[in-house]
Amino acid sequence: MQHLWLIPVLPLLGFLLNGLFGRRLAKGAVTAIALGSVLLSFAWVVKTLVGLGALETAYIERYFTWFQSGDLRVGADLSVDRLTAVMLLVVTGVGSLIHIYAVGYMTHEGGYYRFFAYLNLFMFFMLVLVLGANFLLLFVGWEGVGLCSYLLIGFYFLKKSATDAGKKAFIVNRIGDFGFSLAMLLIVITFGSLDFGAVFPAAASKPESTLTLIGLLLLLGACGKSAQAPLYVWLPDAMEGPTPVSALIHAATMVTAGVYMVARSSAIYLHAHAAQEMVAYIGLGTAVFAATIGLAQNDIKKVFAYSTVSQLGYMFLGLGAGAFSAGIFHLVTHAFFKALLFLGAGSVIHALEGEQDLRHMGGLRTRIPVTFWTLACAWVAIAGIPPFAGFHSKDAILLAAHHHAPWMYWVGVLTAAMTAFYVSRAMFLAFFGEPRGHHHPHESPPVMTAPLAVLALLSLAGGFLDVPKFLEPLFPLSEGAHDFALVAISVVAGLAGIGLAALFYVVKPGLADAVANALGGLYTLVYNKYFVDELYDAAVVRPVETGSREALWKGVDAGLIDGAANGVASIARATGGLLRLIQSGNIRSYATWVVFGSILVLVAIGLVGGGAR
Amino acid sequence: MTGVPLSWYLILSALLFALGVAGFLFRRNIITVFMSIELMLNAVNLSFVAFSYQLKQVNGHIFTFFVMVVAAAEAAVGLAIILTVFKNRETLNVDEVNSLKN
Amino acid sequence: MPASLWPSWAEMLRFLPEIILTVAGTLIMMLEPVLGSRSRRGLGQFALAGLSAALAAAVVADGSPGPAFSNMLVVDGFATFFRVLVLAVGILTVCSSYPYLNREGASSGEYWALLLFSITGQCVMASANELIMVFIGIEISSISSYVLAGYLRDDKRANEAALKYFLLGSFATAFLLYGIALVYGAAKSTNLAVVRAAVEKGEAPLLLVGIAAALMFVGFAFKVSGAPFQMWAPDVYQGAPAPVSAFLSAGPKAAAFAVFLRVFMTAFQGVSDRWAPVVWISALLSMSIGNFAALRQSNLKRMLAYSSIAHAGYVLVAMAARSQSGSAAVMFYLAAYALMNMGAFAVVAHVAGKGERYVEIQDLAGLAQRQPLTAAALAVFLLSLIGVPLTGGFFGKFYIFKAALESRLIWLAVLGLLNSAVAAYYYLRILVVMYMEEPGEVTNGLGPLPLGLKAALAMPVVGLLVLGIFPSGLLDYAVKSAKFW
Amino acid sequence: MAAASVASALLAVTRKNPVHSMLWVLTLFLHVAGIFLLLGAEFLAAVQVIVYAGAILIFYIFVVMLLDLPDEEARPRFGKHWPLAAAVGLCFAALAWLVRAGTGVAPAATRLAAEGPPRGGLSAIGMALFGPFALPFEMASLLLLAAIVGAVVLARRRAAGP
Repeated sequence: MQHLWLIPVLPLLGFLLNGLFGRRLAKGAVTAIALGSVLLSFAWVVKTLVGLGALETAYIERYFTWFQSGDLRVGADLSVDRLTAVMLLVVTGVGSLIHIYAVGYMTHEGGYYRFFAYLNLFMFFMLVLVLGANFLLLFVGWEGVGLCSYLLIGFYFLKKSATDAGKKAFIVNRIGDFGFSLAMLLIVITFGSLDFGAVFPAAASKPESTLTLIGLLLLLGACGKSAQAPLYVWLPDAMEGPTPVSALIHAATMVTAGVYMVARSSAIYLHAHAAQEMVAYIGLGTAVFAATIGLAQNDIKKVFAYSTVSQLGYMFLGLGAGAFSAGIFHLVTHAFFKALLFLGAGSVIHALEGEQDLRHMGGLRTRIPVTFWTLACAWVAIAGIPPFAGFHSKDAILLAAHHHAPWMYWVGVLTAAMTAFYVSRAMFLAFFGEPRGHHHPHESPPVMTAPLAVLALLSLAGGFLDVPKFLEPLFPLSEGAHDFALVAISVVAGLAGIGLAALFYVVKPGLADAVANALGGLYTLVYNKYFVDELYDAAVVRPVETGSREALWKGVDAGLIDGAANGVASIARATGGLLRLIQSGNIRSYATWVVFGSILVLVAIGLVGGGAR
Repeated sequence: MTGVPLSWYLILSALLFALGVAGFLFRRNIITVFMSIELMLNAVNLSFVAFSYQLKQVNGHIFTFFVMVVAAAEAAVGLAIILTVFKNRETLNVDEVNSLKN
Repeated sequence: MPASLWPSWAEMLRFLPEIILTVAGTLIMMLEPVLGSRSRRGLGQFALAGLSAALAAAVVADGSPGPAFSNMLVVDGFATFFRVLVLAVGILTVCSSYPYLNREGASSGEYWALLLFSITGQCVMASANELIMVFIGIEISSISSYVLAGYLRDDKRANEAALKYFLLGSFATAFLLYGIALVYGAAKSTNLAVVRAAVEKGEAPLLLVGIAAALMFVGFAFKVSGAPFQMWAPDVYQGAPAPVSAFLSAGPKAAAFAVFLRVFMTAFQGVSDRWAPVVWISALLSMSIGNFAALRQSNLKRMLAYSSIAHAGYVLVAMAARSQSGSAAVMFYLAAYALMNMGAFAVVAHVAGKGERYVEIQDLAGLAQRQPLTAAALAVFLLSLIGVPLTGGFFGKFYIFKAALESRLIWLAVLGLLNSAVAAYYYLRILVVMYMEEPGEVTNGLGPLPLGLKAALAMPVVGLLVLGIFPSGLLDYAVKSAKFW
Repeated sequence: MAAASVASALLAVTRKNPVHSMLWVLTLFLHVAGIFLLLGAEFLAAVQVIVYAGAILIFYIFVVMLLDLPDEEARPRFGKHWPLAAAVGLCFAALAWLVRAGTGVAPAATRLAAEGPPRGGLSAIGMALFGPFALPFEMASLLLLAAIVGAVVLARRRAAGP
């Protein structure tokens, strides 16, 4: 026994202690509990992995039968294989660093204990998600992290935008969860089990149409959680939450759950070609789409948010192209450099006392040197400069894409150039040139910079962890040879992106505006994120809300006026009007409905059903 | 009367039931509305007795007996409820008892 | 006709819960005038004791299953399940009513007696094996409920609720009764087993059976507030006192589902091809009407009422599956649903204050800061209503949709899941108000949680978490007993 | 007698004055009692007359008199939905024919057997009530008890409360 259960339960204990008694505890005690539980959990992961050795096959611990109905047995089983091992190290490792950072970042915020309680709860669910040996446990973690994400986004509860962002995240994720739960039910029906160990080996013998349906539904779930098109809209708004939350949940761990789930279900996707192809298309589409939006954002966290969406798209591209290990590899390196980018951004924001607009920064290179140099490490890593972390993993994905379909490679390279451009743009605007704005920046305390330094090291050297090799027992390496030309092209693209950004924002600062003016409409379109939010608002949210409000709350007169003004709303009003007609409060009209309904039932059962026998 | 087919009784019963339903829908006085329900129950009783006669069983009679008991119980409770409504609202018009809606 | 008119001891044992409840209810009535005003307060505890004893008796009676009283009743796993469920609902109702009645200054022995009688009726419904018992059980339960809904007789809302409940309830019962009469005519008996045999052998005229099934469907669908017979529920739940609303949404509903299921899965099993599509449509309508109407409610009780219509829709989905796992899902879901709804209404009863002045969702603002434990309990109930894992509600939905898919009701399952995605939105609003807004006048002036309400919150929370983490026990029992001969 | 029942029912639901309606319902109940007699249900006929006509209707009339409202009569007696309600009523009348059709196909149901001994006698009902139907009988008493308690709770004055 390796007592795997300790790994998630330790943060849960932290949550319970801080959640129940945090209000009465001293700040130091809260910190000790929160940090201690996560660090212990990390230590336990390391100990377990050392104890388990090579892990050629999955190691499973069964605790009790969760429930049994008919032939379907679902146990509270945890399992570790190489994929889980990678995820565990990332989640607990990066998680620990971010926890440490948060101690410094949150010192002056209210609700300190509450924040750490939620953060620990998040760790618990994330670890359950990763460790679970069946789809149901995965789903428990899946829903749980969503809930915590929602709680943490809305943490600044006095900010209305934060509450709205939390709601948005929750609702979009419900759509994804709808797909996941349906897929799970289909798996039960098709395979008669939810255990990974039983489902995946049996996948080959099932009809491809069913597998494709399952794959597509799982993908819908993954799109919700991992912010892929068209369900990505919640992630940029989710940056309303505190920066450590953005780093931990919306960059390093939770949003990669979808990637993990698709990789975990690789057996299904390998037998469902249409679904896998769809994964690649969605990934590539999201990567390009989000990167273009990232080009024109002015909020430093928004830039990184769209960058996250775009990088997640890369991972899906890798998965869809059949290079599951490359996708996971990018997940790992991305966790390092994106967490670093966010934490660095947090440090910048902290230094500027809340300023997030890039246009009001500038010249910070000498004011906060530690933050600058660590961020620079993330910069070169995400831009794909060899030999840093991002280069290796992005390269693996691009090569697999080329092997899959060459045009995908070229789109991917274009995205890489854009990625390099927007990150460089953010860096140049923030750290180079003349200081804009009248702040007195101050460097962050060591408790914040130390995690930055560790992550910087990982961003630089993380590429040499040969994750694909490690995952080979699970995902056979694709045979694509290491084509030097292809590698060189992508590196050149990255360098070109940096160079262009340097030209625009350092050498000739006026040029950027000139180009933006020249592109006019296109720039506005990109700047406004293609008006996707507005579109959703106009097409879905507004009609439903106005419709039901008009119909249910206002009299006929007000409803008529608004209805005439808005054609869509009038349709919604008609349906709502039906409800008002039914629910008039008048007993006799209720009785009329009862009679009306019973006539229908009579006809349906008494007469129409007559032909059935 | 012995030659009267069962179906005639059933039609009579259905007609009375329909009249009860119509009364419930038509009338505005709560007490009359309530009385329409009694009418419906009586129609059902007629069916029971007719079936019982045809089947030469006593079960239908027993059922009718219980329906009558229930009718009496409903009358007691119903009229008590109507009294409290009247005390609070000074009206016996069903259409005016509609403050809870939407 | 039996040789002896006196029933055997085994039969008495099978009927023991009902006997205990009746005796307890009658004793309360007799004791009240005798006792002083001080010891009258103990009547609530007495009712609690009666319910607990009946619960124990129901469990004991499960040990000797079989029919009783000339096949009028049958005690099987199914009956025991629902008996225990309605008795548990009764216990929770007593716990939440006790402080409520004290606050309103309306405590009296009659309330407890009526509550016990109503539960007796529901126990009879759960074990009825004969349409005459179904009818009498429903009537005992309903007549007591009508009065309970209007118990606060000086409250205009409660009057209106009672009147609507009574008039429409009796109206629907008349349909049910007409259906029974036609069943009697068609199958020459009202015993469920005999009717089933007659229908399956084709001895009963099909048209008559169809019409009878339709009329009985109307009656039962009304009692479970399934569309299109749901209109009474929002008005009644809003107007009735909060603990009574809780009771109505759990006890009579669960018992009505029990007979609904038993009658349609036995007597009308032979014509299930005919009624299944109607249940299908009714399920979809209930879910949609309930959820979409609940979206824009600002009154907490009314919102919960619409949500209860939606939940009736989910249960109907499982019923439409017409399978053993479907029936088991109905049972499991009703148990989870009773717990979460009772709990949510108990919080409403607490926050509403004297005279139920504060029943808007907005009145919960900042509850998490003033009474974190109450808020946490409500959060558990709401998460369970949404169907988040690790709560009973999740497994309830899981089994329902699993059963639906097994019976190839794919579209119904898809639409149901979409509905439950919509539903998350309005439950979420309460969570937001509770956790993310500053305390308002109402939450600041909130008194401490009385002991009874503490119990009425703690028990469902524990129950839901147990059902969410160890659902096996209950589910095994449900699957085992969801057979009708 | 059937025609008289229908006519009185029709009158009962159309009369303006509630008291007049009551009297027509009384007529109806008496006619139904007559039909019961024809169908051999002597006991039920008696109960019908005593309980329905005697007790329940007197109760109704008592309440109507108690709450007598002079202005009630002046109002239109039908709601605005009455065409719909009429249509609905007609549909149910159609149901009547359905029931007839349903029984028409039943082989044994076309005609009532004339020679069968009337089973609705007092002794038969008594034996059944205290034999197989003892339990419903007991439960019915509980039902009545609940109704009495309920009526008392609702109708009693506030001052009687604790």
